Amino acid sequence: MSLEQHAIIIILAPLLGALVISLIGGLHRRVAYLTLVAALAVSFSSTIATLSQVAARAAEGPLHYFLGDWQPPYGIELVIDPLNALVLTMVAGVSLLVAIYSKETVRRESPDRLHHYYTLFALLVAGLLGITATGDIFNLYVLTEIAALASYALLASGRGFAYYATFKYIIMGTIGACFYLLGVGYLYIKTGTLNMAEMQAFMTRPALLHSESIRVAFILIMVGLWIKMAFFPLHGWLPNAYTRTSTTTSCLVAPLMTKVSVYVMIRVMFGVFTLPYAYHVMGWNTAVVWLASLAIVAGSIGALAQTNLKRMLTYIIVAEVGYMVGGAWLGNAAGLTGAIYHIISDGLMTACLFMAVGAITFKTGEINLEAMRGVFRRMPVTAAIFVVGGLAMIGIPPTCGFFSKWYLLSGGLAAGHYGFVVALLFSSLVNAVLFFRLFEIGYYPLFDAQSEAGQHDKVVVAEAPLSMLVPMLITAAMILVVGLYTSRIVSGLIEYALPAGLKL
Amino acid sequence: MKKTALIIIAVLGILLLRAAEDLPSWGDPQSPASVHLSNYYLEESYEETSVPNIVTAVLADYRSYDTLFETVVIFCAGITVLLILRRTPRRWPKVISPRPNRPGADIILQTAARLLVPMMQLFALYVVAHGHHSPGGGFQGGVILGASLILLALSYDIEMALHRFKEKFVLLFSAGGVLLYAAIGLVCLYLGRNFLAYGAWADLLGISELAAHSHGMLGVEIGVAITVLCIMFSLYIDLASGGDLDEGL
Amino acid sequence: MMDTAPFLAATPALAVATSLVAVPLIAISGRWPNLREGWTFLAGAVKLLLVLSMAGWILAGHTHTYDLWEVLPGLMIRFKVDGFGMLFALVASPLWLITSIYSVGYMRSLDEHAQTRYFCFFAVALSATIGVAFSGNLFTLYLFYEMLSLSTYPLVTHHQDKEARGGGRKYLTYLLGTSIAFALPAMIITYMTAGSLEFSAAGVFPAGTSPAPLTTLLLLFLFGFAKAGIMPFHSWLPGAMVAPTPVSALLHAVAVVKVGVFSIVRVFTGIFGLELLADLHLNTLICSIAGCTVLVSSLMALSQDNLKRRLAFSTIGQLSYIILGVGLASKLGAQGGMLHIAMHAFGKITLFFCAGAIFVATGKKYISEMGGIGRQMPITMTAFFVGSLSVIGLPPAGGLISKLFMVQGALQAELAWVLVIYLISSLLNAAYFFPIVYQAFFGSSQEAQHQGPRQEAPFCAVLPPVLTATASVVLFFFPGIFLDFITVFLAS
Amino acid sequence: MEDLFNYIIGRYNYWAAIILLLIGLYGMIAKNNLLKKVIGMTIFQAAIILFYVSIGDKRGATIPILDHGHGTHQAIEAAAYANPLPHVLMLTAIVVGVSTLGVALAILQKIYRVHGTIEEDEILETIDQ
Repeated sequence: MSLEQHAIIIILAPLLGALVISLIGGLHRRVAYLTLVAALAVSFSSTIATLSQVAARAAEGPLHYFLGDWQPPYGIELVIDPLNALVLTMVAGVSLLVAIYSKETVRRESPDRLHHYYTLFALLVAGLLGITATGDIFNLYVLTEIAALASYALLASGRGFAYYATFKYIIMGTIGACFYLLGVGYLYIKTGTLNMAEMQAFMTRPALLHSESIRVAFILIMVGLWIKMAFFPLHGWLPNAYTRTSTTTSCLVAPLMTKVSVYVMIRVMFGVFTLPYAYHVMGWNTAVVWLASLAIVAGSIGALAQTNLKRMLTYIIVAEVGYMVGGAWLGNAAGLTGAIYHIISDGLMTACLFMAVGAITFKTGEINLEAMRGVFRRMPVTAAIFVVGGLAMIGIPPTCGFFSKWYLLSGGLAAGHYGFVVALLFSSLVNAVLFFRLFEIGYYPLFDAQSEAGQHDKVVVAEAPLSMLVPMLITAAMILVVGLYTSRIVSGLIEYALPAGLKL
Repeated sequence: MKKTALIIIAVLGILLLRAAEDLPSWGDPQSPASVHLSNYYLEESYEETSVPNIVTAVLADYRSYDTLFETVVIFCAGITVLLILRRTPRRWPKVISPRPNRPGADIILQTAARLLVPMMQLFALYVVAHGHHSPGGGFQGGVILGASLILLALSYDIEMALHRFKEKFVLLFSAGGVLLYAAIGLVCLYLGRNFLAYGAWADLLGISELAAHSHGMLGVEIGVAITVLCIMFSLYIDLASGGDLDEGL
Repeated sequence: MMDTAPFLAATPALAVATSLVAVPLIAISGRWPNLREGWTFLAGAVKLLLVLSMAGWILAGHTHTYDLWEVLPGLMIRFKVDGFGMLFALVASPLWLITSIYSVGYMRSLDEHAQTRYFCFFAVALSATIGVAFSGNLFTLYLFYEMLSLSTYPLVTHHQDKEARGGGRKYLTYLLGTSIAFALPAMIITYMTAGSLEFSAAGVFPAGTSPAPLTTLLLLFLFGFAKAGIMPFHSWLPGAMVAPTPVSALLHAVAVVKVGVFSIVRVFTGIFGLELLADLHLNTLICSIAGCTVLVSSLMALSQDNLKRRLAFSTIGQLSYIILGVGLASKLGAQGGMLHIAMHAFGKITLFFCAGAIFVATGKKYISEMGGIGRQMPITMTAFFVGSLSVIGLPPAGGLISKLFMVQGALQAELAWVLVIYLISSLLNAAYFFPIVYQAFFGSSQEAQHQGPRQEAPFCAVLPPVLTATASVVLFFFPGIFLDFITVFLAS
Repeated sequence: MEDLFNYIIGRYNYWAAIILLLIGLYGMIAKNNLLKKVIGMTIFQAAIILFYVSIGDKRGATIPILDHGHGTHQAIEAAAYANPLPHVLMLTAIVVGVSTLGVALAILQKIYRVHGTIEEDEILETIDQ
């Protein structure tokens, strides 16, 4: 396969995987599982190939892939620049790991209809990768809907109360998507094109720069995306939807969906609209950053109040969305770098934590804080992975969480936005409290009323199965590796991803 | 909740009304939307694809990638509903009986449906096959095909319809339709062109590139029609019976 | 001008890594305690040798820099060995060896649980300490600083009971909280205004930086490195005394607290520069904060009955001595402050060792129970006496030397009121140490039932305090061992 | 006055779309019955589809299907045909709307089975218990 085709293989591999699973996956669950893993592995290797290609020619501009050989703006194109090459790699990598991880959990949680579950799994990944790769603003909508539909089904697989939570998500998600679609409609009326790059080129015309309808389009698209990414105060649907669902789904959806929405926001701000438009014409920076600060504080406080491990993590996601939105709106290079870097690092951290919690739940059958009791003895490897994820969330060097905080804080300080800085520090401290509370519960086996000193030596080590441990270990290792390679990632990729006019 | 909703729609309404001032008036031939891409498609598409129905040309060729995923959306919805509603194995065995005289069975209705279904299906095939020359296409044809089956299920019952078109095949064909679409694109990839560049079929079929575009579109539309047919039917039987696939409504 | 160094370029990194390498070895040999402790000793010895191999080169006035990795664009994980770092490494690495001996005696006598975990994290903590000592820039320092906070948490909470839990919580809340809330933003602000985090004698701030933000930064750093125990962020230190005694000894007399002080001194000397501190009269600010801590903590020490807690409050005071000394921003003061890191380390670790030995031998924790104990444990209590002399600053123990320098430094900096602090606090030191010693030897013990025969702790627990007490005395006569490094450092 | 009249008449496609859209959105947010929310959702989507399709209209233009034999011989007059693109786009949006509706209805059936009601406040009560 020639090198240029990698761009489309990234998306086609999971798509074809989904079709094949739905055709032959019913034969045996192993077939479904292996097909999924194989498809995602192909996709992931293609993202790696594209990433290295993009990195090699970062200064020359993005890679273009014309679908059907039609020149844009008449046809649809994929545009792979350093920004989305990174996000693609993260999405494909995390979903591959979750796919490997899912072997036992899916078997337990959806034993019947397993191949349908995997079909939707693959479709969700295809949708997310497609969203990230596309250079066409309407195509993005279509792919968003694929991802959304697949995620509805996956989230509903939690049964019971999950259905109501999913229903809320459907309503919110549809409002978000429709706002986006309406915004695209306004943009199309005013520009006559659907290609992002061309739209951006038109956007410098003074007639459009101060047009009321373009402004409304921007607002609609932003609000739509904020609903999709659960940005405060539009976050109400997320904790329920992500908590009630099955382990596998939350492992897949939690790290990826919000991050991809954040990516889309950044893409729209600087790839459809222009830097001066997003920052100066709208003049929203301060307000949005304040909102982001509130999101961080609200998410952190919400997390503190939870006794359900997964729900606690979902509130952390709400806070993390605040990090990224705030970073993107700070209006300086450091903040945006932090936001982009945080997409990657938060994807990894969230995946790591959700998988670790999933493994603990898998073994203990509990999801409350008490599930952690004595976990350092019972499941030492899982516990160690959880610690890595937790430390990254707190922002301890050299995990990647530290470096995103570094850039976000630099951005906040450079912009003089001290509210955001304080919110970031506050959430770091809250995360420290949250995670060390958990570490503590896991570390002290002796507080059980019945168990006495000395008895803790008898605890049987009962680790999660290998198919869960390996992906978790890789994720935890990636947290450290990405942290240590920050310099390369920033100077080799993110620097080129920043819009002209913002330079580190 | 009601107050919040009113505030939200008031704010949104004001925003949208203000924005409308700025938009071109209805039917304005000079609005940007109607001159840039639109004119290109109107003027060039016949030259480039040899398909007179420009909507089809844009749908199935210029924006074929979109349409592929549109089909995937349908497919995805079908699987989603299946995953949510269907329960296997059934909790209790169904007593299978022909039940010709079940309450509500209407001889007039059933006879009319029997007569109508083949006509509908024939027309649907025409809509699919003639979609690039006249209004129509895969989605439209597929929906009519699906409707014919739904009519069968409505006038008789779901079991009868399923007897004619087994659920196993429903699933098989729904994936098969998307696969057909993707395969047409993949062959182009295999032949060294970009994904969905139908021109690549020219050598394979021994026809001109223009004709290849037209044929490619036809193939794609057939794939779409198959998927839409299956999923429409599947959505109906699942929703109407709550996933039990018994008599339904 | 520079000759090639007579050791591998990566030696500082290797010295840091040695004990990290030992961690998995210790972990897998958990079932054979002798082999396990063998690794500890081996790693300690190798580390000490690596540190020593660089000592001569440093004494000759050179420094050595080694870049390990570029983490952020333009920001390295950089090791730099200079006189001050060397001084600290030379204090920490031999004391690790001695503490390891002591740990063996202590842990085995008390039959503590989870000894493998204990030795593993001990090794990690030592790596972090040496990492701090050899940090070439503030970023690297922060990295190892956090590593130390985290790796000592399992040590502090070793007993895994309710008390340990409380102490551990406090420990992390203070250390992690302050480092995230104060030190991290301070570091980022510094990087943004100065564009560099490299330590240099002249400081990193460009001339003409306005004093108000500098003062804020200084305060952020001062409180951000809460390991130094500056009030009001000191209360983790007495809380952390729930740890097993060897941990308290090494970590809370040497490693953890000294890392805090070391970090602050590094910021004074490397980020601000002593001249800048003096020019902006920031030294007055530092001295008042540190002076308050010295006095208050000494008063609080008086009222403690738990021996380890009394020692802990004493430590808080002594740490502020060091900050006070360097904060004077005069040459002699800095010399004295830095020297006090070493002097206090040897003195205080002796005291902790003795407290642990008493606990091992008799199970006593409270001073009020210790009447007459000197007759039971004469060796231990003699060492204790020497240690307290050193901390009070009386001959023939090393503490006197550093105190003298600091007093001169105060005069040199023309801050005479600081003298008063030194005077009062020395008296207070004497007031809380001498009664213990007096009671131990001459006290008519009310608990005469313990008037048994001599009842020393096991050899492994007695040897270390004797060694460190001897070292304290030796340092009185040969302060040059450490003073030369400081001279070299301040001369550069 | 005439200007205003022209303005209102000239854009009535927008007014219709906006009103429908607001009705739909109100239903989605304010209605207590989940099925009504779904109905609101479809109205909302229909409004957007209407909006798009109305963009494609051009005064005096016919549907964008070329006469046979016409296109090959003489130049195609772009102004004579309506804009095809919005139709293409809306075909997708319709499909998406149908799919979402199907999924929402399926979920709704499940909700009814789990909670025994589709009134939101009653569902919340059962969850709280």
